[in-house]
Amino acid sequence: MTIRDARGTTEHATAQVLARAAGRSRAAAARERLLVRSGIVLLGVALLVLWEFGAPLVVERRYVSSPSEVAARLAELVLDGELWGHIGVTLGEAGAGYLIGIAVGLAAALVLVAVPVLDEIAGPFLAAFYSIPKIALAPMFIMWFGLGVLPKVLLAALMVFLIVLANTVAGVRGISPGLVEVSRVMGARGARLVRTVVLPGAAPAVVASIRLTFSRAMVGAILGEFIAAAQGLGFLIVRSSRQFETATVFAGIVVVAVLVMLVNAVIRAVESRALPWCAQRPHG
Amino acid sequence: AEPAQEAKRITIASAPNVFLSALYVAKDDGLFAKEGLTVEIVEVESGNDSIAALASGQAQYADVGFEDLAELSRAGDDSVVMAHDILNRVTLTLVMRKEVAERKNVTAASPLRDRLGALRGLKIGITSPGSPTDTYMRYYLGSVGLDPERDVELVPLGGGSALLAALEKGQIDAYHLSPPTPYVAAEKGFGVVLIDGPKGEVPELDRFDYTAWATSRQWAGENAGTAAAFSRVLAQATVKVKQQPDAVAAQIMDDLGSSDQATVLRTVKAMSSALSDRGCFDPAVVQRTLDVMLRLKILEEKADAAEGRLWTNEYNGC
Amino acid sequence: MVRAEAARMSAGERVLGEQVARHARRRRARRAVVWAGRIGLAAGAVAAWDLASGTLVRPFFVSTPSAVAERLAEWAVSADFWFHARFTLTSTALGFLAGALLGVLLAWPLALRRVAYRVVEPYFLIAYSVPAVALGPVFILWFGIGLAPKIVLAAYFVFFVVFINTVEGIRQVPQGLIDVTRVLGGDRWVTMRSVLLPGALPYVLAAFRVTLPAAMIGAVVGEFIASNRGIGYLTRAAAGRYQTAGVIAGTIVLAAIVLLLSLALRPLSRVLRWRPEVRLRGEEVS
Amino acid sequence: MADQAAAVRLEAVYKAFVPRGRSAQPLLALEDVSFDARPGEFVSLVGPSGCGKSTVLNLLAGLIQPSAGRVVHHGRPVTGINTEVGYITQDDNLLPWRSMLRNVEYGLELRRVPKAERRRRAQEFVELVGLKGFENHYPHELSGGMRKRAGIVRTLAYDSDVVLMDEPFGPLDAQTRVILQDELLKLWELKRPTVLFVTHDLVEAIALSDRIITFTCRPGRIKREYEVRLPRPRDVFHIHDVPQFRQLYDALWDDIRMEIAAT
Amino acid sequence: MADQAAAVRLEAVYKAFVPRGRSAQPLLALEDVSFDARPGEFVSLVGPSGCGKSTVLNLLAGLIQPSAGRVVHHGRPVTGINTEVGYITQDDNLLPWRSMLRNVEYGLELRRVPKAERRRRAQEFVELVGLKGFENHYPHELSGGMRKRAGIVRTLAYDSDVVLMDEPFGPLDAQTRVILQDELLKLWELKRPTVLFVTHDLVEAIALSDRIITFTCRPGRIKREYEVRLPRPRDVFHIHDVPQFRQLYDALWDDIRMEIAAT
Ligand SMILES: Nc1ncnc2c1ncn2[C@@H]1O[C@H](COP(=O)(O)OP(=O)(O)OP(=O)(O)O)[C@@H](O)[C@H]1O
Ligand SMILES: Nc1ncnc2c1ncn2[C@@H]1O[C@H](COP(=O)(O)OP(=O)(O)OP(=O)(O)O)[C@@H](O)[C@H]1O
Ligand SMILES: [Mg+2]
Ligand SMILES: [Mg+2]
Repeated sequence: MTIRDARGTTEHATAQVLARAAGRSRAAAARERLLVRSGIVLLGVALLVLWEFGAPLVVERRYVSSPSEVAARLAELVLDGELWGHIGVTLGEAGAGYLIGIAVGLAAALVLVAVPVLDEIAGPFLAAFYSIPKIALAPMFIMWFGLGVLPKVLLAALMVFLIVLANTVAGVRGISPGLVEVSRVMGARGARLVRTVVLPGAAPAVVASIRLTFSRAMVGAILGEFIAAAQGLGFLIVRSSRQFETATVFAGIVVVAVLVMLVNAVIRAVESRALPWCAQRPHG
Repeated sequence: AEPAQEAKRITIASAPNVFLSALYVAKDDGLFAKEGLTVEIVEVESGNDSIAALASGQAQYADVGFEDLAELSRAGDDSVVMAHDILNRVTLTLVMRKEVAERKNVTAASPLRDRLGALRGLKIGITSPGSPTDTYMRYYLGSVGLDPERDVELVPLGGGSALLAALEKGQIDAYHLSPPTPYVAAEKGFGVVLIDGPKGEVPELDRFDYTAWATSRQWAGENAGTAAAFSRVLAQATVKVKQQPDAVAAQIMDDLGSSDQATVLRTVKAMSSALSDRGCFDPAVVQRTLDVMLRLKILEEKADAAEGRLWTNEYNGC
Repeated sequence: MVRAEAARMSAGERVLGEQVARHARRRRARRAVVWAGRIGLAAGAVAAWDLASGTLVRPFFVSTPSAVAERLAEWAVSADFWFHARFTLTSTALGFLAGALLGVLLAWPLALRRVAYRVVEPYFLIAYSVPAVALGPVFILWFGIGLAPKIVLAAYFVFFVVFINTVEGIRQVPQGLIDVTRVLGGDRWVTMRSVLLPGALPYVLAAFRVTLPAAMIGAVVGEFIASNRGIGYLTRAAAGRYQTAGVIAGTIVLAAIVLLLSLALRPLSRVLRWRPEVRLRGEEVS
Repeated sequence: MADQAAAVRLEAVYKAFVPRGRSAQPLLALEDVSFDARPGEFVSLVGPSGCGKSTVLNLLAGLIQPSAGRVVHHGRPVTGINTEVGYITQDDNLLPWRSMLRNVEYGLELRRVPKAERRRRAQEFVELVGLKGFENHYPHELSGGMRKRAGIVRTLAYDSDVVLMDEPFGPLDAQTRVILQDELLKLWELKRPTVLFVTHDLVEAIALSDRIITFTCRPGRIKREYEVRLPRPRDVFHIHDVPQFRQLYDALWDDIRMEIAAT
Repeated sequence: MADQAAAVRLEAVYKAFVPRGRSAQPLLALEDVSFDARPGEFVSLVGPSGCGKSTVLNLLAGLIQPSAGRVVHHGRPVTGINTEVGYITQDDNLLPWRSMLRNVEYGLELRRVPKAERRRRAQEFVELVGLKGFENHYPHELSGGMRKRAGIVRTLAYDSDVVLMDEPFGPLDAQTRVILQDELLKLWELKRPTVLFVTHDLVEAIALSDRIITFTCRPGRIKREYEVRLPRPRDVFHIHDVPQFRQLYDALWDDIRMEIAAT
């Protein structure tokens, strides 16, 4: 019945094949890395050059500023120490609102998940609330909550709250029912069930939304500062923008973007340490 | 209340403006500190926000017009009162794009009616709906028989620099605002000043309480000493503004967020004639202001001009 | 035997009938609770608002439900209001179209070229984290004061979400489907048309749904910055004249428009009949 | 049949489902199902897809309630979640955020077994199924077979006297399956709990069970019961060779084929 | 071995994979694999998970290229996508947005068969496997077995003379499996294409094949080849009863068990 027993191969050929494949793949990876990196640098340089030298050909310099001016302005702001005050104020407002928004969003989500009827009742109201342009609320917030940090914190919190709420509810709903059922049969109930299954199960969705919403919190705080403020990045931006100091406007925007990306990176780092089990997910 | 227990912190809601020079000077020269006051200026987007800030008790002072107060009062809210006069005439300065003015064949020397009549069919910039730039423009237009809704287009653009830039780029044909930006347009050569506000060219709008410091009635009542000190300091600083325009111009550059000292100086000089000396309200002028406002339809119904209603001299030591 | 069979059948049917009735009862009870809750919540909120206004809070701050309702009624019959509404809708629609089109068209070539995508990705992230509102006044200079800046802002709010979701949609098409198509003899073009396009469609549509409100928000932001038309302008004008009722009414109208627009987009999902459950991704995450 | 000593018993159980969608039809999943399992007995349930086998296990676990009839566990009717049974579902349902060892401990933890004790017991079971060395791996870092093993010992670790298993080896390849069957029998011999085992694999059912119950297609009714009188311990690797195997297999297969043909 | 008439042939093929991550080690999936399949032959590939069976099929389909050695189809080396073979993958890979019938037509459509003709042929095959009445259902509305059937006839509908099948019945339950095996054999008898059939199920391999090739564990090498000299047409339902079955099964199982033990 057996025709053939093919055993024994040349170790040499095998080693050669492996080495060649590894070499080819390493070379391809290196080529791609090089391409990507040089591409990023080239594109960046090209954009800056275009802005510096190309834009003035089309629009007046003072309306678009230029990278060199922005850099100079940024350096100035850093050197005279003015920037730190603005950053501190805005980060404080956005941070406080962010934390409040997350806490309230999580708590509300747990209530809605625990009592599904409430979720159904609240659904249309939340949808309507979600679709209100927050910029329309900003002036009223100033009226209701004053000129201090409170309206900015609340605006930031509001921007965060709904998104965290929606994502947490979706995250909890997304927990495989089998996981919950098995845990319940094993004896998990109430707070234990929440602690051992519901919270960790929803964590990836929640953390992702938390990471994404920091930029929203910043926008909330900045919106508030647009309407009334004595300090803060939003104040800096809007003030210079009213004076058409475009370089300062861009300097402020650069700072905001950098802050958002920094906080993002920090949360991502914390996330990969705190939730190692979803490290494998490409988009988690 | 005992003066010692009175609040010493004052929050002011305002947008940067040359006619507030006294405030900047007082702050910069430490005049407030000498009285034991701490003053914080919160920049607001528009006059509406200042009124809201006052009414909600978040700010103690804001620079507003009588029409704002009258409207608020009409809405059933009497919590705000004028406490210190700032300007005795409307300083709004009308500037038009040069080629438009040439096309319309008007100059600063043309009769007032012609200058206003030239606005027909133009795109006119205002800061925001309901602001003085809006309401007084509507008066100008009405006074020469133009319909603000049909004969022109009013475009809210937010603030002075936006108006200036929009004028330069030809996105609007004219706008009016307190100096300096209208002067800048003229200096740069693309604008023609048709009505120089600080000079009081419009008779109806001269001897007219255009802007004053309003405060919360209740707060001022409870902190009469502080309120009086605030007025005192402002009056003192106003003297410096009028007597040493050069020094003041250099001093307030930062507060205005401006870097053009020559224009600021020119503006300070121009404005000083319109500034109230001691912040005192003249009952006759208030009466006239309210009457004119009613006639110009800036007010919708008659307002009570009696002291204690919309205004008070209680803290001005007049 | 036959009788026993008949008896058992009827037992089964009886149980089924009972269960169905029980379920129907429960569903009715639940619907009643939900609607009672919704109506109660809405009525309670309005009542609390009405009570508080004038007692706890000055009407200047929160207006009153009746004043807001009155204002809405006034608007409903005023040609002026509809003119403003049309303006906002126009800039929303044009901005949405521009942003969505650009997002889809740009995503397509980039999703298929990994290196190119990785090169531009960081720049998109940077642009995406710029608070667009911050650019406000500068926008006037760049795009003027007419329809253009509103369209640009609306498109800006739409573009990134559509772009990212389209790329994601193209990428998640299972390699297996592509391989099978190629072995069956499909070339690049066929693969694109028959596999990638329909496969990415749910994601693209999801992005459309989330970004429609975003487009309106962008348009309204534009109107807030500089405009003499649109619902955003109406709201701001009301604020300028201390008419809190108008501000609240304007806000309500904006929210209503968004809800109506989302409803209007719903038929789009009929294209996705082939999906077991039309639950579009990214719906909540934006 | 009304054996008082039965570990679990279904008495004339009916179960109807009314699906959510508007257009969906209500359906009868189980009709007049009665059977019991003696303590220590290994009972397999086989039948075509959708005939209600999982529904039986869910009833016993108390996850759903019968529309009519009674579900009894050790003489007491099951009315809520039945935490006294162990339930091994088709999906392994390991908690993805716990390491393998902590997953195995999970049941003990929920039963408030002290930390040291539960670690000891979990470790013991982990070694028993050859998972030593993978204690700190997360589920996604384990192969399918390893996850199955972990899921099984997680449930066996807390000594329920009734264990429900729903196609536990369903998605595994044929070879791994047989190896796990062998391991399962060895674990079962340790304490001899009552096992209700759902499977589609007739060979598996014969290799493991004392008794096999076949189900008809929807609505699920009991079609027949078979005693499997093969000596224990059994050699699952050579179960084909056992003389009775063929006969039993054909009988079961005829049952099932008839049901499939009927649909 | 260098049989010129072979339908497909692998000649000393090596295939190495280099995973993406920086630290990842390259792995040898296939080592010195040579075999061929005669026209009309039904060849099964069996072996433990991860031994490179799918890799062999991917090489033949031209989806990947060998690291060394040659892959030959009808005497011509395969260098790009090989559109002359039919490939039935483990996942059914039906296009979810096409109705069942339009999925079956897909291959014909890509081969530019005129509309009427392809509709007719698709319809014929659909009826052959008892899917009539479900033509307009979308894949998600079909059961697992129905989807498998659709996937298989999609490929068979366009008459490739070489068909690659990768665990086509993998996730199905045991009963549906046997029924589909039977259907597959009947379809195969119609045109007798060359079939390369990957499976884990030894019974299935024996029931279907003319020849069975077993693979060693990583790196995948050919371990042994078995001729299955059972008469055709075969009765897959009673394959256990055939005398040679037991012996062949045990031999295969020993091969596989050794390989599993080795990992
Ligand atoms: N929660 C539910 N709602 C509605 N129908 C259900 C529900 N659970 C099960 N069913 C239906 O009841 C029938 C029996 O389902 P069950 O899962 O018990 O079958 P099964 O024998 O386990 O099938 P399989 O072998 O495929 O796992 C099926 O038709 C199923 O669709
Ligand atoms: N594209 C790839 N990149 C890296 N490794 C791969 C790739 N494809 C396959 N492999 C590896 O090659 C080996 C053989 O894979 P292959 O899929 O051919 O195995 P198989 O025999 O089909 O296994 P199974 O029975 O589980 O389907 C595995 O170890 C697998 O991880
Ligand atoms: Mg089941
Ligand atoms: Mg495979």
